[in-house]
Amino acid sequence: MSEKILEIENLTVNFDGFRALNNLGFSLDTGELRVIIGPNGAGKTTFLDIITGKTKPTEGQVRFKGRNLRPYAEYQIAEMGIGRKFQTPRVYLNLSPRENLELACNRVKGVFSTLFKRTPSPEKRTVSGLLETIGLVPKADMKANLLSHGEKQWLEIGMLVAQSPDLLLVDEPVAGLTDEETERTGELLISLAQSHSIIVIEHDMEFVRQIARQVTVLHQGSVLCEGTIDEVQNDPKVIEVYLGKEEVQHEDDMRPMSYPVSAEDAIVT
Amino acid sequence: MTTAQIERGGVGISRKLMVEAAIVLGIMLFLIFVLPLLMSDFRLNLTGRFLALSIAALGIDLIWGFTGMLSLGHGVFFTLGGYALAMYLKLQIPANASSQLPEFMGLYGVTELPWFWKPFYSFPITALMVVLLPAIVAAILGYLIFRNRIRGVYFSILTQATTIIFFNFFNGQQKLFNGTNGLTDFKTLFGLEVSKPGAQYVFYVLTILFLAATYALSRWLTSGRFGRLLVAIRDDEPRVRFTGYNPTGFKVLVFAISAAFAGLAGALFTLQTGIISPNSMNIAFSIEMVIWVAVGGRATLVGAILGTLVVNFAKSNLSEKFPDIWLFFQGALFLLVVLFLPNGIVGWLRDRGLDTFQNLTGKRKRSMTYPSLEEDPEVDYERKNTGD
Amino acid sequence: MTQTYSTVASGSGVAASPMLQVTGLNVYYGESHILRNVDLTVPRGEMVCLIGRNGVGKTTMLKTLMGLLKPRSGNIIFDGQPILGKTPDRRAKLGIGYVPQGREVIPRLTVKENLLLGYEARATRPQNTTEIPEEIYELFPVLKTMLTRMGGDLSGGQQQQLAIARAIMGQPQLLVLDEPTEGIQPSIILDIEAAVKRIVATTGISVLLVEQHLHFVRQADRYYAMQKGGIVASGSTRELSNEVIQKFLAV
Amino acid sequence: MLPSILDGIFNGLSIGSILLMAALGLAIVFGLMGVINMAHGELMMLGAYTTYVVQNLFKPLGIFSQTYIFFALIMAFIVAALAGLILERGVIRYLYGRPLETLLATWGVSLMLQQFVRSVNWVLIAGLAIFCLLYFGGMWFVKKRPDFDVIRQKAIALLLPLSAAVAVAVGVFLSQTFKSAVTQPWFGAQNVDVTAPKWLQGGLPIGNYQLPYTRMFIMVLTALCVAGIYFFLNKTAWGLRIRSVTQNRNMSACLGIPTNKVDALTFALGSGLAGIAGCAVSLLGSVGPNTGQNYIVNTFMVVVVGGVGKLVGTIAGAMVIGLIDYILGAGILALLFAQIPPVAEFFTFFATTSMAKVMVFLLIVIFLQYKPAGLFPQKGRTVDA
Repeated sequence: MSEKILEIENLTVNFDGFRALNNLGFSLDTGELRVIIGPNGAGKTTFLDIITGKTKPTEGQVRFKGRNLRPYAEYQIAEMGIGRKFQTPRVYLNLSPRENLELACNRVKGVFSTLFKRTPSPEKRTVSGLLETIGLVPKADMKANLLSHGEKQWLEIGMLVAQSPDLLLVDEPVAGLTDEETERTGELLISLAQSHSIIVIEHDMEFVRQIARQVTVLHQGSVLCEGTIDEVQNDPKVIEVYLGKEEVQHEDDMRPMSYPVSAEDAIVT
Repeated sequence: MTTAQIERGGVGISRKLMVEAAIVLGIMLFLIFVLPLLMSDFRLNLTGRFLALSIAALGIDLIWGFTGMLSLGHGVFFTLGGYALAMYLKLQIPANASSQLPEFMGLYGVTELPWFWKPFYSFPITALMVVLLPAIVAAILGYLIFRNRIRGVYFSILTQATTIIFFNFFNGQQKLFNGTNGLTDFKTLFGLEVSKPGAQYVFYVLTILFLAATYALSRWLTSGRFGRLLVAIRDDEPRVRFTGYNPTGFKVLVFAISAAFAGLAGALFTLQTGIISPNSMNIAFSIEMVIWVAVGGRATLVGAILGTLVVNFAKSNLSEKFPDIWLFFQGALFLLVVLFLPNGIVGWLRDRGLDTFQNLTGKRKRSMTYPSLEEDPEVDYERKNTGD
Repeated sequence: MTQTYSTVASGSGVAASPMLQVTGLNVYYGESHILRNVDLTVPRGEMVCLIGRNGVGKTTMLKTLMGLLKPRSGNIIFDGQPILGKTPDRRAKLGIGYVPQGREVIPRLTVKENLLLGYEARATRPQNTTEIPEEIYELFPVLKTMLTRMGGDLSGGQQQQLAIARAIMGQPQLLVLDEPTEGIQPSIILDIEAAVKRIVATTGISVLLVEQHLHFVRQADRYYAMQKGGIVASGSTRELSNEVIQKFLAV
Repeated sequence: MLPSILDGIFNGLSIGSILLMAALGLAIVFGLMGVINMAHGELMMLGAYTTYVVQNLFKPLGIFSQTYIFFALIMAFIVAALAGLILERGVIRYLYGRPLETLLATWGVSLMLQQFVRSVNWVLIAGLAIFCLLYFGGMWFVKKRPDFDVIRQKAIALLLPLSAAVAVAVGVFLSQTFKSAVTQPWFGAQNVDVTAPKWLQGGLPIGNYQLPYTRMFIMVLTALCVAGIYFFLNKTAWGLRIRSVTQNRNMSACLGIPTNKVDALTFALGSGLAGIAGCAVSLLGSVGPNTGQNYIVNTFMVVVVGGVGKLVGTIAGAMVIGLIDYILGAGILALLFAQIPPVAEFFTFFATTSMAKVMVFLLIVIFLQYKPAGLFPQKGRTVDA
């Protein structure tokens, strides 16, 4: 169980001098559900880009099931068993949910097998089952661009599952969803976690509390801290990153801090 | 139309397919047996030519309409197919003729048949070359372009440059291909005199059969999983990659198939016009092909055929009556279609038809998410940043 | 210094009306409802802070204010006149100075050129358009030393100062700041806070601030708390209780 | 050997500078706005025809007529820039962000422009003028009404056919009253000839070769244009605005830059440069309605090789292509490798103008395998085509 599915060492990514990730270390156990939080610009999306092969690291390496991912292209990494859900749902809008799922479900992704083989019946059954899980049976055969935002989010999660990866990367699955949808998404992810390793990136703290066992906080391209949700919430470093120097605990100190430049100096008229 | 209806092996679906096949068969029978009674030989020949062109339009539709790659180089593939057949025809020299070479070679002092003409003595090889030659050229070119993830307008520009290159090449090689004049003055095919009405009727029927076959092939390609993957590549290529497919192979294959269609069209067209020259490789012709599809409605196979026929009949009528200002019409057609009829005739009919239907049944028109998503800055940003 | 900003003090339009008034704003991305019935007011000469966690719609609110997004319903009144029909550049010329999230410094223009772009928002461009007023350097001394460097080569903190300076160059009546402290070292955060305070004190302009950094939030006069696209609490920042902070801001 | 290499370099650079001249406007429009303008060649053609007209107007001026070229340059710029402005306002601005559609639409425009120069006559001009006057004048009038938004559709539905009908009627009337005096096409489908001014005829003799003055003139003109563009983009307020909008459109708008005006100006500038290029190529040979078509693909290749968005890329791309093109086409390589027969034979095969183009294209495709984004790829945010 404690076998690592994903190990990241000394990961650094430079974009034209800007360090999106800085000497980042990270590892994920097989079967773990991990939530990553962090302020905007902390490098969360770059982190996913690196794992999925969209961006290549400047330094350091990513090992998935013990294999270094650097030489592989996106589609090869996807075939090795890493699935990604994007921040804004990216489903194929001119295809129906069923077709979307069937494409993701396809096991042999070569040109000719896609062309000549009909969808085998086990895959059809998987797709039907998934449609039920994500609640899209009534809309299974209408174009995906007619789905609501929440339904698209779910469809993309469904596509991810259809791909049956070992590791799921889920970027903000509840952005733009209603409370009810958010909660159902949480349940879905928890049930998925029984058979998959999952990394979720999320802002919605209530949602994080619902699903999280372990939380990693990213800040300025590095891991700031790691732990359970309670540990993280009480970590002074995290509070500082999110709220600034003034700590919430200091209930008495409600006055603004004095400036290094005194007010008299600053206001020259 | 075609992508929406997917065979799922159910009874209802296969009945739909039967109906469609019946309709296609009906149209074919009408074209083969009834139309010749209604038209003069000249008009019938025109119809045959346009039907041949619509085979090329089907190819354009496959790569542009379904896969989203705008090729401006299909004139090349069209002409290659035409030349392949024309070379066979030029080698049908009566045994008693003074020279056993195509006559133009004599003019340029060629004494021995160039090596690459020799395979074209054989009809099976020729028939194969008509489709294989353009397909191979397209596959090589496509592979070199797609593997570097060059796409969008860059692909269009490179295909356009290809037309110029082939145009220059064929124009410059008088000894090999008779240069600007092209290959013409065909005599016989299987003992049939090519220019006689009887032979032309045979070619006309042949064109219809091939059109039906390519239609069926396109229909098969664009239904199943393969077709859905093409649409997926058009809608969001990076996403396809993250799902575990390598789009390059798919794009190369579909580009090659569409080139083969163009080659076939070129061969049939050459049979019916009696000439093939580098002129059909000029840029204008290749872009015209695209506009046929745009007028008919991209991503609808029927639209590609319909558009070809509509535009070409309009062209032959208008350019007869107003030869001076045909280009004005054509230019305006481009503008109007792009600005006001982005889904073409078939798309417009479909959308309007759906609206009317929904109005009748009292349903409100569904709001479309697709265009608004296009404007969505987040999606746009993500597309840009995850798109290579 | 006062001379430079003197146009602001008198103001224009109806003096009694607030600087900015947003009513019943609803914004969608595609089908997803991002802002729900947002009401918000920025009184003249006050600093108003919009708080809430990431992804609750604060940035969407500011983008709609600038005209980068179109609301489905609602109204925005700036300085007494409705601005929904206006393009972003018209809004800027009316006196909204926008410092967006991520700074959006133009990467391949020099710092000086970036600053000069600030003049674009002025209704009448000053005579000498290639000089940067000294006040800008007083606010952000660091900029003076790097005028010839490319905007994209600056550090995050320097870019932020540049972006604020650029907005100030246009002599806005309302300064809109989107997370000016995000991803910036604490020492520079203090510089930026000081500069914003100084701008407010010297020019009397109004500020609409989106912020998560509590210390900065405290500098504002009023706050609005946002959750799931709607305003869920508001009041004076003096009354900003820990309960509210825990609920809407804390991790 | 040495003179032939010198000759190669001079001619290559001269071909390159014509390419550069033609590609400059295209690169600005494509690089800065992401718009593929297939009508760019036709804008060049307009410039060339303008040169022809100006030349004819100057003919009666005797000795003074030899200076027509300078006026022609200015007029060519203005005419092409105006045409570009109309094109941008009328068509392209509705198609931003849809490059493939822009490509097809501008191709339509290019066909119309070709036909326009073939059939332009007084009747056509009068008809167009009357139509514009009535339709746009009418719309301007209607726009003043407070309920404009409500009646807009109706106003268009009424004004459009009405003005068209009046214009056609006037056209018919004119052509029947004045007959061929007004129906005679100005240029017709035939090519027209621009003769270079006397002081540009001939050339500078160097050894056995002559450097034609016209080509030197074009090289100087190109250098001036590049310098001018560089100055405009880097030293003027509008240049700053253009650069800003190119790099970040939304933020530029939020800073108060009128992006619509910047788009229109950029496009007009690019088109104006096409006009100057047209004026330049008219010195090299006769011009016809199809002149533009001969340049369009080559200029696109320059942009593809050079990379998008950088002036230096366009310059390098044009010069490299020009040099290789000439060196191959003139058979210089075949001479160099004369000792090695198979190689020499290979290069001899490509030693014609058209075959050299074949080789250049092959080289470009090979080059793109290593540098898909061109010689000078842009870093960071780019125009995602």
